[in-house]
Amino acid sequence: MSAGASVTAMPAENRGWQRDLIGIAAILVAAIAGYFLFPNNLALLTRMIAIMLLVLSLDLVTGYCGVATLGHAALFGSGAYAAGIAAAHFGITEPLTMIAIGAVGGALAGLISGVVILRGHGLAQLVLSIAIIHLFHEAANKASEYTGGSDGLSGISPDPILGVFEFDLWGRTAYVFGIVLLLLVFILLRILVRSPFGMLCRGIRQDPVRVSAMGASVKLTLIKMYVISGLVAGVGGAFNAVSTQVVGLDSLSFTNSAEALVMLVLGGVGSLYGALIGTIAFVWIEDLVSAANPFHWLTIVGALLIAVVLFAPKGLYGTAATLVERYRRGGK
Amino acid sequence: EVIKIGVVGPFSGPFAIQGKNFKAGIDAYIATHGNKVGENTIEILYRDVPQADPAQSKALAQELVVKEGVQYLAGFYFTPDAMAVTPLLKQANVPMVIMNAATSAIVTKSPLVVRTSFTTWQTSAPMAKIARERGVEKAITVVSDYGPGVDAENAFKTTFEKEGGKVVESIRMPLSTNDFSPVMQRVRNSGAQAVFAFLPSGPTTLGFVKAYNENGLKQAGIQFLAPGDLTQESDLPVIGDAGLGILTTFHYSLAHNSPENKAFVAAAQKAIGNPAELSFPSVGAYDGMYVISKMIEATGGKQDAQKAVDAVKGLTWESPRGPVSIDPETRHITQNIYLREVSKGADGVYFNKEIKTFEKQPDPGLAAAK
Amino acid sequence: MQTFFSIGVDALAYGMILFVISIGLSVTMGLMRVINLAHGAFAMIGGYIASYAARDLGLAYGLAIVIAVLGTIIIAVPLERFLYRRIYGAPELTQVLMTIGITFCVIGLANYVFGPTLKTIPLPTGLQGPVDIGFRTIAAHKLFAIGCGVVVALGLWYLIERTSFGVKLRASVDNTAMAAALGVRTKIVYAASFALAVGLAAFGGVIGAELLPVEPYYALRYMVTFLVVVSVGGAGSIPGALIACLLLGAIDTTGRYLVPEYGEFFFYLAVIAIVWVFPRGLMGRAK
Amino acid sequence: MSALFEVDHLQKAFGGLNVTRDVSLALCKGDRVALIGPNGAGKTTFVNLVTGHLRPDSGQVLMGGEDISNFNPMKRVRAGLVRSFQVTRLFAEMTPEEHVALAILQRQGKSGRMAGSFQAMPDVMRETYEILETLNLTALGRVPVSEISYGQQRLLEIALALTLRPKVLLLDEPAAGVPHSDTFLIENALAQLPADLAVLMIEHDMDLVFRFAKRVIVLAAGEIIFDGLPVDATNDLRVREAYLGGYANGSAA
Amino acid sequence: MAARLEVKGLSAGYGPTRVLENISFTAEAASRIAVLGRNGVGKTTLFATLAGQTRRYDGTIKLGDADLTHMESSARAWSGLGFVPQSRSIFPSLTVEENLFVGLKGRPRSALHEAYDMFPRLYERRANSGAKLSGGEQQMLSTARTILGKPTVLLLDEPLEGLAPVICEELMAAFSQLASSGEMTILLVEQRIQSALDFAERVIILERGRIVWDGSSEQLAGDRDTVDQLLGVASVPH
Ligand SMILES: Nc1ncnc2c1ncn2[C@@H]1O[C@H](COP(=O)(O)OP(=O)(O)OP(=O)(O)O)[C@@H](O)[C@H]1O
Ligand SMILES: Nc1ncnc2c1ncn2[C@@H]1O[C@H](COP(=O)(O)OP(=O)(O)OP(=O)(O)O)[C@@H](O)[C@H]1O
Ligand SMILES: CC(C)C[C@H](N)C(=O)O
Ligand SMILES: [Mg+2]
Ligand SMILES: [Mg+2]
Repeated sequence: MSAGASVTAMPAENRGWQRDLIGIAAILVAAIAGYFLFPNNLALLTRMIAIMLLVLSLDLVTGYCGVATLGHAALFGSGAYAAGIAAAHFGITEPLTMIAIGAVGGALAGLISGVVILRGHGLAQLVLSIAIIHLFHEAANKASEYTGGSDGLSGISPDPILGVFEFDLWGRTAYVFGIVLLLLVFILLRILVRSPFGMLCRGIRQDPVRVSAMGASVKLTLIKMYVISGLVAGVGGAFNAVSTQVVGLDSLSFTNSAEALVMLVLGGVGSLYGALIGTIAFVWIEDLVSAANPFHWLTIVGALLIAVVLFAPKGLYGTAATLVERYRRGGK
Repeated sequence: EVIKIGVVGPFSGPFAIQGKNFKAGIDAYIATHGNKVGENTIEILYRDVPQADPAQSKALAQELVVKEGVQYLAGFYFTPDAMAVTPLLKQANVPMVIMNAATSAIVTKSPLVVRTSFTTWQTSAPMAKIARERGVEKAITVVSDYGPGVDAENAFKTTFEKEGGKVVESIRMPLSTNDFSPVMQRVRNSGAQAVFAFLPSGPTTLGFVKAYNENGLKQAGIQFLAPGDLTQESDLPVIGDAGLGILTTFHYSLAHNSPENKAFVAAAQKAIGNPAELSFPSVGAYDGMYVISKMIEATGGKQDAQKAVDAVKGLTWESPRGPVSIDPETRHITQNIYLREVSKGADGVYFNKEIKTFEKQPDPGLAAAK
Repeated sequence: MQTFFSIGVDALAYGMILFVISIGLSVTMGLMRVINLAHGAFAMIGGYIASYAARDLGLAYGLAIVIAVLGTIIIAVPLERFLYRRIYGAPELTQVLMTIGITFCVIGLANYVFGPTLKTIPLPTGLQGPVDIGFRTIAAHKLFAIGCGVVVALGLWYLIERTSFGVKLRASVDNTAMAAALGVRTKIVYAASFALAVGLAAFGGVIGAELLPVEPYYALRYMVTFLVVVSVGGAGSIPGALIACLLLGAIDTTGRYLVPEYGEFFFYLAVIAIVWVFPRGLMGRAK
Repeated sequence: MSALFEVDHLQKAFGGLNVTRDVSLALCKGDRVALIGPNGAGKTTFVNLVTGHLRPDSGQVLMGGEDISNFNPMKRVRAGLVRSFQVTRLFAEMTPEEHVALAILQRQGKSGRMAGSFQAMPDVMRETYEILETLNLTALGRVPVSEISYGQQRLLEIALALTLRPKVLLLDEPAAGVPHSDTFLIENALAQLPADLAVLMIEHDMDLVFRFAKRVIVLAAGEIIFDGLPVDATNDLRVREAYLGGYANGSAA
Repeated sequence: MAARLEVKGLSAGYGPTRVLENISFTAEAASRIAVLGRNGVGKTTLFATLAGQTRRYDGTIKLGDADLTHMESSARAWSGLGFVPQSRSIFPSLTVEENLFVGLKGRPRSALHEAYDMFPRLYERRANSGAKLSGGEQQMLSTARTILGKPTVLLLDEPLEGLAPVICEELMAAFSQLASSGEMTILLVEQRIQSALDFAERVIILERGRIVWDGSSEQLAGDRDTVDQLLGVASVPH
């Protein structure tokens, strides 16, 4: 029997990895398609990548651990400012180093946020996250010496990547750089979420009491995840600083946090694909309708969000996945 | 040939009214001057950045340049949004005409930036002189705690103290403040004869002015001084009688008495639909269009950013706000700053009545920064 | 001492205004368990209606309030029927998405219909101007708001804790299916509570308009404030919300008086401190 | 025999209600004890106090002589004190396979691993299916818990407790909701437990209690009113009156 | 007064999963029926479907003269259907008294004493919040709450679970009393087969969502083979 079990286990195992390979391939294809289909709009796609990293990072704590937060931009913004300040004030303009500094900044912010936010439960948790983002925002505003305050931190001019690839007007370098970062992060996260640690986190989301009754530390696990999430968001923030060359207070704002949450839910929480798809859908639609009607596009976006809840309650990816699953089951 | 101009501004969200004023100014210009400059036809493309967001601003500007092929970038309500775009200009060979963003330093970020609005330093500093003239010895400043607020505070304080007055206290309050009673209590306790205030135009100014009255500051004879952001025309009907008598210094009042302004206001009111919504960003946009048209003339419609900018250095003209010129060195607009008093017309409409003029004011902010 | 009283009065007034505006949200979030981010939108709709009634039609203030409350409820009924009913009991994040969507729509429509300018609700002469309360003056409308807050707090507490409607509402929220199986007409109970919450929002929007003026972005601008107040109090608890409003009002006012430049820090650090001590809010209901 | 697990003068009151009054007891290796008593006697509260889910007003809990009164629930589990819940607490979206595997990984200290997957760990998979098999859950190994019936969830609850290889196992009504036809699965599982493990079971199914227990403790109104052999319990007047009622007559026969 | 329950061709389930297939039976007024079957055969689903809580694909449900088929859950309650679910479903944030109050279905408050008479323990804990009751107390509350509404047909899903033996006896006696006095028709799911057989006059056995046995309880008691096969070997004490 035990042998049989491990045999039946294998196909599922392989299927999982096959699906991942397909997923990664799909991202690559989409990236290449984006490059050639919208060669004139790479800046938008680049911005999308930075936001995707933020939303992925949010998914780690919200989707996988069930921590409700409206303050996740604190991690993203800290990464952005860390990289930006390093470049503007300390002359560290090598892009990869900037990304690394951003990741560290994000991780630190993740640690602080995690320790504070995890103290609360339910709505109180939400409030803590709101408090955190406002404190970070206000701190950045106050430290205008370093951050430029509300005028923004300018004067970031990153070197060519690896000393070869210059950042250009069309944003090609930034785009390719972003895609490479995104793929790397995505693969690592994929491994993370299916690891025992990822499973533990999912358990915590569903019943923390049960997890502690298994002898695992809920708090410690979540804080670890928060730090990882900070790394990811920090990379996103730093990438944003590198590609935009300006860091604004908005990167540390409540609005930014809330928007990231909306994108995540739109795509479907608790799945990395959902995070990606949600971001693409939201940013793309926003760009489309706001270019078409810069004055009243908010109404249309609002209506679309409502429609998603009505017709795709599990988010775009979540609902699609359910439909495919049902089709498969029915097909058998 | 069609020449495209990309305008970035807040057309939705909390600052939608300011973006709407950009459009009104631009529409007014086109309505009065036509959409042709020589052989060339002007086409405007609007892009929305609802709140300060440099990344989005940059992405949109890049898209405008690369995809839409605009020859001019214009608009920019918020400083960071403008800052984010400056690094693009040279490579894109595109000049940028700032129609609002009011931090002095922007023009130093690229030689291709021209500004037709104002700076907070420019509009705030004269108020210190007024205060001194009116016998104020001790003043208190109250500003929103962010870039423009700090600019206003510094501008007033520096000038006021240079003129021999004393700023007894400087209060910076968070942008999100809704209830101003405690602040007013402090102002009262400070013993100052006048309060100099800066808040961004919009909903909070209402609460601020009301709190000034309700906490008895007006009765106590503490003068209310501010740059014109506090009494932008579209907020006046709401502030109502509470605002009467407030003194502000600013570059533009809708009530400015000149034929150019009458024509402009008529056209802009028509463009915006509801006349009550018109306010100062419209004039920055209108003059911005004028500057751009001069640039197009000078380059004959060819894309040559440096030539275009050089062509308007020193340009002088009669704007709806009064006589103005572009400082050849800073590329910022030199203009009159007016002292105005909130008044009520015979028709019951509130307006900013110009009562004194400071002529040909440059931007003192850049000098101060050096 | 003088200062102390002065701050106290401001704090009380501000806290009560917060209470009147946010308490409806406490009902939706705590009792109906819907994260209703559109609460501000309903308050704003109330404000617009009142402004139209009082300013454009010249109706009396009291009448304008009544019309605003009823009007907002009427607008909310179809929303409840077709949108909210779909998200009762749904995951919180789904509710967030839906109600944010509604808020966006309302903002966009308000911008379209009324334009982006501020709207006033003219006060009757009795509520205008300052009132001398001995050691200082205070705006008459603030005293009025304090009064309204007290009345709303008492009325609501009675309704929810002491009436059979309150029991049925709480039962439906705890377990809709079981309440229905015991004969509670849960749909009606929900619709009525929703109407109550929306009516309170509208009422608060009108009463608080002097401090939080009505404009399209109102719907989002104050959302955070409402959320914080309600959650710190413990959603669904009337006394909790009241204490939270007074406490946070006091903290905010004191902070802005003593250290305005660090007002934001002061406020949010205090919020963190409170939640640190009460991780489920001051009077969080057991789940 | 030295006590493996000891509870000393435990007290707990909720408001005015004394739910646990000076309760002391000890378990030794290999003990099979049933804790019974009327509804609301304080049995679950006792478990909550002992496992750290509730804080006692006074009294101590000792494991192997060590005072664990100040440990949090997680640390107590690591010290070998494991419980099951009276009302199932499971991860609704996860499968029984994942539940058990997670518990195994946790026990082995591998649950913090950030790479790899339990399905690729043959030893974990083998043990997982051994345990599921014991409770007849193999067929449901990959069905989300939300889609299996309550009785089956109860069995999984037991499986989880067993997986952690406790030294002292506290079972709160393990058979409640499990059909009588399946209680033998629980008994089988218990029978396979290592002999040196101490088990304390709360249960209202007297058939199960009397088949399982070598010793019975009766709690009433927060106090221990009986501690002794099962046969003696059925003959104790207070126990019969407070708890067993007619059952004593039936089974004594 | 007790009413007749008539179920015809009922199929139901959860979303795409069909659990019940073509269930038909009639419960005569004031009868006592036990519904038995192994783990997961659909007993709970059957009751939940009758109460209007799961998706019905097909079939009709009639209670007395009323057609419940398309009624909402609350309307079924007003037509006389009472349901005590397996999960107890206490309202955790309500006190014991408030929990009972919900079950009153408009009867005067004074009727609460009926519940307290049945379970004195509840009276002692009446101001406690539902969440803080012991398991057995919750079971008592859940049962009492439904009975307070004076249903004409009562569905009991494992009402004895977690109750002390003394109380089980009293409770079963009370149920028998309610049925034989003609007040209620009672359908009972119970794991303690013996208690169920003692109580019921008729037994329905489910297997994979279908009725596979329907007859009197004496008949079943005599039929060891059926019992072993359908209910499992260990079900009746040997
Ligand atoms: N948190 C609490 N607050 C107040 N009273 C409580 C709390 N927890 C339990 N009680 C009360 O304490 C008593 C003991 O409860 P406990 O759950 O320990 O009983 P039990 O012996 O497990 O009963 P059962 O066999 O019915 O499960 C009950 O009367 C219950 O109502
Ligand atoms: N929410 C659900 N979604 C999908 N399937 C479900 C759901 N609830 C129950 N089922 C399935 O329906 C079947 C019948 O479950 P039900 O709870 O009715 O069984 P039962 O006879 O009451 O069992 P038990 O004696 O264990 O309570 C089970 O196989 C179960 O897996
Ligand atoms: C005061 C405002 C007109 C200034 C503008 N918000 C800026 O950022 O420059
Ligand atoms: Mg118990
Ligand atoms: Mg069942």
